[in-house]
Amino acid sequence: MSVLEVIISVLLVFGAAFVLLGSVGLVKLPDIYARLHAPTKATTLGVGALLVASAAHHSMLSGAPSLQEILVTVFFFLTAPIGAFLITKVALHQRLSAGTPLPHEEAHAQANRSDDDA
Amino acid sequence: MREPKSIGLVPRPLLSMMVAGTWLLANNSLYIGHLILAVLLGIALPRLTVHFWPDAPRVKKPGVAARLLAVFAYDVAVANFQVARLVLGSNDRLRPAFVDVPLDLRDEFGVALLASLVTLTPGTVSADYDPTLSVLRVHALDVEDGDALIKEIKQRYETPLREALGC
Amino acid sequence: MMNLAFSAGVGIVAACGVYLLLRARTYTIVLGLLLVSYATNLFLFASGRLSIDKAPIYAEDTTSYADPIPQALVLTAIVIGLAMTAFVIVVAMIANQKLGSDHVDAGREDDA
Amino acid sequence: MSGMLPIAMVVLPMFIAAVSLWVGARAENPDVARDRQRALGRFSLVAMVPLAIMMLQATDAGEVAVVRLGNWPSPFAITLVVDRLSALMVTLTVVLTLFVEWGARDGAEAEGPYFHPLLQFQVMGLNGAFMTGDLFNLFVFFEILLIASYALLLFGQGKQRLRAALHYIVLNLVGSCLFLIAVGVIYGLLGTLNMADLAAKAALVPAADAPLLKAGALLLLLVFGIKAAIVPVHLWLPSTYHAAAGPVSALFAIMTKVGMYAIIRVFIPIFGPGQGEVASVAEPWVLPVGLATLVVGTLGVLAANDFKKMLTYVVVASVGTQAIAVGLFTQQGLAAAVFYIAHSTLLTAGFFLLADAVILRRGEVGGRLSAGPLIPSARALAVLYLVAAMSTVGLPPLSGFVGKALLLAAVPTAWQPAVWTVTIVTSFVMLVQLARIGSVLFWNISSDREATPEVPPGVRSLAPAASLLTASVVISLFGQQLDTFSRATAAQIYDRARTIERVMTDAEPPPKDPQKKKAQKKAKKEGGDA
Amino acid sequence: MWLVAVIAIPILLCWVPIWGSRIAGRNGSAWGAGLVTALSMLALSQTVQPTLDGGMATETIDWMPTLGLQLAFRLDGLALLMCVLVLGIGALVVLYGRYYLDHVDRDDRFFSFLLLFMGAMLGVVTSENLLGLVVFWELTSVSSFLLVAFKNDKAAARKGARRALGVTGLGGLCLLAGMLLLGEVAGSYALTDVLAAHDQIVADSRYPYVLILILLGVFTKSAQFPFHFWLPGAMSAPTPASAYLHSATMVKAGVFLLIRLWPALAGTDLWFWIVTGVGMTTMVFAAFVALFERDIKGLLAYSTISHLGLITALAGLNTTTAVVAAIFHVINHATFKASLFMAAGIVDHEAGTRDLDALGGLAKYMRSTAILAGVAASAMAGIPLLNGFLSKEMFFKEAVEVGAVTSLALPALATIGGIFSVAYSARFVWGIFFGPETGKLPKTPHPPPTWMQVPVWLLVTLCVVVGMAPALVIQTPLIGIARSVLGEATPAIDIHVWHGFNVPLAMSAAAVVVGALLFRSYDTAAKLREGLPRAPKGVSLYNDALGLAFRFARGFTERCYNDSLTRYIVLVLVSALVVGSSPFLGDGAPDSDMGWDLAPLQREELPALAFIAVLILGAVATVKFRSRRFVALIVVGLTGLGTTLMFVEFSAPDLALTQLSVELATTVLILLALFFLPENSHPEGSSARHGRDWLIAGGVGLGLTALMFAVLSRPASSIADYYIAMAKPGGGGTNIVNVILVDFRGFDTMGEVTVLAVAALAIAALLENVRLVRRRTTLGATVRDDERHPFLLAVMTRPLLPLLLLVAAFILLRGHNLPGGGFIAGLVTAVALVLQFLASGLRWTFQRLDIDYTVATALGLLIALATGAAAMLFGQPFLTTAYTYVHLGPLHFELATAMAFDIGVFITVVAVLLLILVRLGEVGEEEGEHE
Amino acid sequence: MLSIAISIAATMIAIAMVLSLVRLLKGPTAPDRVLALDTVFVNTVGLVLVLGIAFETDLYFEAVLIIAMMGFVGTCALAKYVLRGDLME
Ligand code: NA
Ligand code: NA
Repeated sequence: MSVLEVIISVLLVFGAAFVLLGSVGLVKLPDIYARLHAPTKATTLGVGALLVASAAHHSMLSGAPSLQEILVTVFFFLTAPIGAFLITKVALHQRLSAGTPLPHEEAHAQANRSDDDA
Repeated sequence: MREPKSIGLVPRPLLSMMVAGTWLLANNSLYIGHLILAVLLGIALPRLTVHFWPDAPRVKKPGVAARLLAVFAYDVAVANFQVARLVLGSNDRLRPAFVDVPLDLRDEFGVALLASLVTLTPGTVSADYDPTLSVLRVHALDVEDGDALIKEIKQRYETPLREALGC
Repeated sequence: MMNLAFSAGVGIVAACGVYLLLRARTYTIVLGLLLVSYATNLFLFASGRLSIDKAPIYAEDTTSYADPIPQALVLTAIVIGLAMTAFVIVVAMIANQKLGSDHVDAGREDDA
Repeated sequence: MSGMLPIAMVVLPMFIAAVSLWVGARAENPDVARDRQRALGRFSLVAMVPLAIMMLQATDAGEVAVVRLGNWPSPFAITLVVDRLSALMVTLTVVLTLFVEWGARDGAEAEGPYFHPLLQFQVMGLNGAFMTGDLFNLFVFFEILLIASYALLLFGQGKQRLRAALHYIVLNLVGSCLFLIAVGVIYGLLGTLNMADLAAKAALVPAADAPLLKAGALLLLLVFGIKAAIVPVHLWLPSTYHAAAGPVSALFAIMTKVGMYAIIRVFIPIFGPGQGEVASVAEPWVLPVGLATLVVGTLGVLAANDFKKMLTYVVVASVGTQAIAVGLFTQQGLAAAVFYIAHSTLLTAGFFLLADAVILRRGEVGGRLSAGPLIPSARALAVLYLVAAMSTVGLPPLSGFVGKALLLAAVPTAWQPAVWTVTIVTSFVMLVQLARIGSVLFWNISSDREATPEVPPGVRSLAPAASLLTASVVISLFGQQLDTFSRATAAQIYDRARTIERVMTDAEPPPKDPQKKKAQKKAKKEGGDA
Repeated sequence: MWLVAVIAIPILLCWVPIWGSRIAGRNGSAWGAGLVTALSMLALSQTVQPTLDGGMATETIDWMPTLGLQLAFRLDGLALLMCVLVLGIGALVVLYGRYYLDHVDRDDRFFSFLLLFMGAMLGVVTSENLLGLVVFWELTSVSSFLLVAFKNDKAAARKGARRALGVTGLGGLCLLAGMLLLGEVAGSYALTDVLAAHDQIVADSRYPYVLILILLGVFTKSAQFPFHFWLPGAMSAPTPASAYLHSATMVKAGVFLLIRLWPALAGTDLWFWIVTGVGMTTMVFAAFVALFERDIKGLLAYSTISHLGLITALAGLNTTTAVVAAIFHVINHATFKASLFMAAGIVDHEAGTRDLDALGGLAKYMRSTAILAGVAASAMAGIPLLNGFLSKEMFFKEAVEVGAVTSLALPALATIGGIFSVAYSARFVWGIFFGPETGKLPKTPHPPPTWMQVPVWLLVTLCVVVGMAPALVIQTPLIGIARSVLGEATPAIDIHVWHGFNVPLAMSAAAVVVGALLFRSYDTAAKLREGLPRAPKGVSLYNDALGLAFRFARGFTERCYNDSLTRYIVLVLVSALVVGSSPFLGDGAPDSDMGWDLAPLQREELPALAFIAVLILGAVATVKFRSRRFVALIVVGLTGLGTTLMFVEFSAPDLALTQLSVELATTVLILLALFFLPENSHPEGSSARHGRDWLIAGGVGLGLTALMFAVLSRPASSIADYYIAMAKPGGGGTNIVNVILVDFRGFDTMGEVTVLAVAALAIAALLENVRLVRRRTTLGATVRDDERHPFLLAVMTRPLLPLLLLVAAFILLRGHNLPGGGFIAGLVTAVALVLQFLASGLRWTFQRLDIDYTVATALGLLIALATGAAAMLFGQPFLTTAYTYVHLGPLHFELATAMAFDIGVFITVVAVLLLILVRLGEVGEEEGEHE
Repeated sequence: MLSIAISIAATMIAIAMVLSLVRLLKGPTAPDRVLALDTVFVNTVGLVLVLGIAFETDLYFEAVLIIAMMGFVGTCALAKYVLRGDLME
């Protein structure tokens, strides 16, 4: 059992834990705006850790540094905010309640029903 | 709306380097064939996509940028433990709020980067941006003092970002 | 047991797809077709049997591979399915507008 | 026959289609685009006719062309196998399409955007389906010809057409899924896709696998039954054919034949008589449903109160007749089926074009069977109608009679009571109804109805319909030639062993330039070493 | 080829009258017809000698020898007789018709049809081949249909013609079947062989079927009970046609065939009972009906039926002398009935009506016609010194002489027929020419044109000559004719006007006397008849039967084809269940040693379970959320993801990539369309339907599960090993799936990109003129968000583009060796570009991506094609690939033509997807945005 | 040790996936579901990565790439639909 293997194991468990955390938040938090935080941050980080673990593992197997997973990590960090941004926008557009007053917007949509989708 | 002006061989040197580097990363190889392909793609892809991104910012101060990156990395780690705390704690302890951050940054791409940073860092998510008023709306999970939050965002991210991009 | 579970999965997806196909609305029919084609593709795929960790990528030291033929067939089938789905969606959309209803059976437009 | 010929029948239309897309997109306006596309399309069709006939001649001399695509050995390559049946079907396809394209010129409605490229793709799909020797490749060509037919069907849109198209498409998609499932079962048990190889392996299947393989085969039969419009999965046909524009319905005359062709291809050599545990899988089904199809189609003919609608049921009935002939599962029956397929393809197409011409001229009455106006070119139309109707009913001396006589003569004693009774009664009903319809269309003139004022000029526009209907006379005149060919075709299909040997083991034709061949081999060998 | 010419001339020259009328009007038409008839006669005269010498001429044209269908002709005595009748009376009818048809302006076609009919009829009577005979037989039906319907502006004419065609056509079909069977039984379709095979035929178990089928043809054609009803209906034909078809020729085809096949089929009890039974019934019944007809043509029609019955009865008697009598009566009936029809036509022509109630006293206006009709009618009644008497006498004789069982019935019936015959003949002559003038005539009668009477004269003269000097005129030819039918068995016959006092004479006398009395007391008889219960009329039975069939067909068809897609699908699925399960029922029932694979789960199989759960969850959720369309779309994506995961788990990386990319493309497509569809589905139908649907769905699911599990439980063996072994050395790639796609089975791939391209074209064509109004609302909000292009999305996707294209390039270039390839790369590229459309809109992206997608599609297809075709330049089959390893210093890489093929695929996929998505994206327009 | 870590990680991600699916099915709002679907995709990436480590293969890399990409674009499309209805105006 090499040091690398230990590192990989730790990264795996750490990453998976954060992935789990993200989903727990997704289920547990009270409203869409709050829920959004969990997967956007925790899951992204968790998967990031898993990617590093994977890269390390492949490096270990091939004996040379394997870095292709970094590409995916970059991609996640670039795209997670876009997704979060859009989803918040959607929630605001639908005037979903937030546990805090929604920002006032003059010409905005009137929610045409309760917090439930079509 | 093809721009009449010549776009040159390497219109986006940074992008070209990133593309070439990414290619090598993705292929996990420094074999000469891949090097050649990396160069070819590094030239071709930016040229092909230059019109989609005509006013790309250039990093003026790489040092500032690097420092910002380090701060960001640290914040991401912190952010997650904070989220862990909030998620695993009681929902009643949350103090969510929408906060409007007035920006000095005008460059579209700069704002976009800022918004992304804000999202990935502790307790905040970018929710909307009004380009006419130059205001970034942020949703925060646990806000004690809205103004402090605004200040922190501006200081911690906006200022260095403006510096790095020179705008 | 895994074979049985897989088979059941295919069967259940197909059953759901069939049920949706019989709901007589263009939209549910599109959904039903999607589900049925998932089931079909999985079926065709599994005709080469199920094998784990035996991707058909040739390597010197590998001796055992998954059957690549059904994979190639399914790939073709998926792409053809995409073409067909696209077409059926467009026809459904126009039909909905021209017929004033998305009910697919003649004389039942009023149900819409 | 050179391997070029079969390939050309697929590649040429595809090439022309692609080029005409290009040319069309580069044209300055739609009219120019259409003119160029039409010219290209016509060139392709005209060029394919002699090629098809060359294929027909070569196969008639007993040759079976086997093209192993990619130069891989059988059963690993996809093969094109061109025997008499394939050559005949391809010839029918190109001849039919040529006339349909000719006939489509007057119906501006049919000539929608991309009409000509789509027609080429349609031909490509049909030709490929008729030549391929690979079960999955058959699926692919089915899809090509189907998607092209969807597009052609929808030209001009309109409510009825949209709904019919939607039904047709969804039903065929369900059919395609069944096809794939059947392929899955068959591949799962036999482990191959080449039809000759399947035939060889199916004969050896162990008893434990037999029911499973039979289930797969029968699902395939159902799929082909849908395409062929055999009862009870025929319901889609009348509304679809009725909704299509005239020339398109004419083109569809070949569509049901694809299903019938596939039944012949799969259920005689692969799951046919003498195939061990899976012998004669389809035998209990095809003949009975064929009889039912004939009856149901004829009932439709009797019920129709619209000219074109009636024709759609004629198609169903004709499918029934073919299914009966195929369903006898004897060489003689198959020969009759082949004859009938050739006859009914051209006849049906001609009849549809004729119907289009009549309906176009009858003003607001259209195809409805009520008193109509005195239409221009009535005499010519009536003569054509008489020919078409006589041949449809099976009255001598036209091809329909010969076809029916061949079928009746092919029926073995055990089936004679059922088949003969049904054939006679249905022919009688058709006779009654076609006489009624003809007399309404051409004789029941109401002075207060007006013919369509601006009808495409005169008798000349009837030439495509007339040519197709003349084929009925020609087929009858040269009936012996076609019958000899059909019998040889049937014998060839039933001679499973020879086909298997030809496809699986026959050496490739010697290369024209041995030098190049060697170079190629060397390259491959080197690849192996590297 | 003179014999062939006899038949071919009228058929092939049938256009001459039309041509003649163009040149010389009405005369030209008739002259044309006459000329053609004369030509045919000339041809006949050239070939008649052997027949006259007691032999026959035969000629054959090969048509379909393998089927046994030949155009073979023989001119024996019987055939010659019929030819003479057909041509002779034909010529007379042409002459008559020239004058009769003056008020019909389309007589050019009339004579053409007549010639066509003449040829067909000549074919029937001279056929040596059974099937050839059927051909001509049916042609007489068709050409007579055209003649009967000649006055097609009248509904009655159309109906009558259709009925005639229907009945005789049905008979023709039966005859075809009968002939086929007869040929099968006799071992040959050549008449000569068949006639020689009597014993073999009669002994065959299929003899009854042969007989019944052929007799159906005979009886329908010769209007025998119960198929007689079409003939009166056919009286709407122009009278020349009736004179020709319904007296001398077409209706004789049936009895001709009886006589023709007599040597082969007769001589059995079955023959006797059916043929004589039907003949006698017809004779009596039709004579009875004729008596009460008001329409003179109707009267003649029923009289014809009756006389045909007489001939039929004779043919059924199984004695050779009866056959001779039958032949004789064929001749006699032809002469007197043709002349009577012509006379009736003259009356109709001159008086304007055919109604016996209106007619009367016409002798005053047309003396010669009256005389002629009187003589002919007397012949019909069987008055001595006329030909009708002679053959009727022979009939009576045969009736008396036939077996013991029927010794009373037959003579009695024959006499009764004779009585009616005398009565209606009298009524015909009296009612038209001598009875009181009614004053109800539509126009004042004039004597007919002289030439119109000439044919009648000729025919009546024949009646008289034969009647007065039979031994001199007819005996020898009749024996000759009979010999051609009966051969050695021909009886010695002796035809004389006077045979001395005997039973037949008594019967004749009784018939005349009682018939005359019956005529005298016609009014009483008519009243009596009114009182009789009416038997259902044939016509109405036929009409009712057809009506019933119509109604049934309508009902069935309406119920069957209700344009319900749901029904189509149900039928397909139920059929699939039925055929799919059939092999497992009965013998095929699965037994214990099916080898079901129930091995316990392995550790590495556990993820599969989770993925299967995702799959199932997605499917079930799709059903649950089906009416909430947006949600349904999201959860159906879950199934797609589940499918992808199955591919990941079960070693199909290429499939996983493809499935997921396609999944996304589909989602985008559906979203594009969903905006123009209702957001929610409305409530669905009854719970009964749900039950049915679940039953079917469950059946399909269960069936598929069983099928899948069974397949998975069987040992596998496939040809895959070859591909695995050859992918690298033969195809130059390590990704075996990709090598299969671009090399081993590249033809499939070419087809598949074609499908994509056609779908795109089809969609483009479909959407060309379609503009759909955008909704104002979105899901869950009353307005659409005012930001068209959400800020972060729009800005950040721009730098993403090169990254995503890089991914595409990565997948494309490595695809030959690692998971990936042209398809997936194409999908990824398209998705990358679609992201730009999503983020920044169509217009913005178009300005930066100025590509004609149609051209690009064509380009992609052409590249793929060209790579495939390139091999052919080197004499290799289409799609043969080649590859080589290039070594340039430190640089060594592989060049494979398959890569070029894959690039063609790549380009097509990108172009097609963009074409579809963009066209769909362009469909929407704001309200009131019409250009 | 690695194999234990793999089992633990796989189990945790599987649980995460179940939770995400719960949110997906529960909703209650459209953005909730879109977010949940997005998360499911990311969870999937995690699972596939763990699988790749377990099977000691790098053949799953492309799958990871594509799942990530398609998950993102899918989220964008769904969100755009709710916001504007027309995806590509
Ligand atoms: Na699909
Ligand atoms: Na190939």
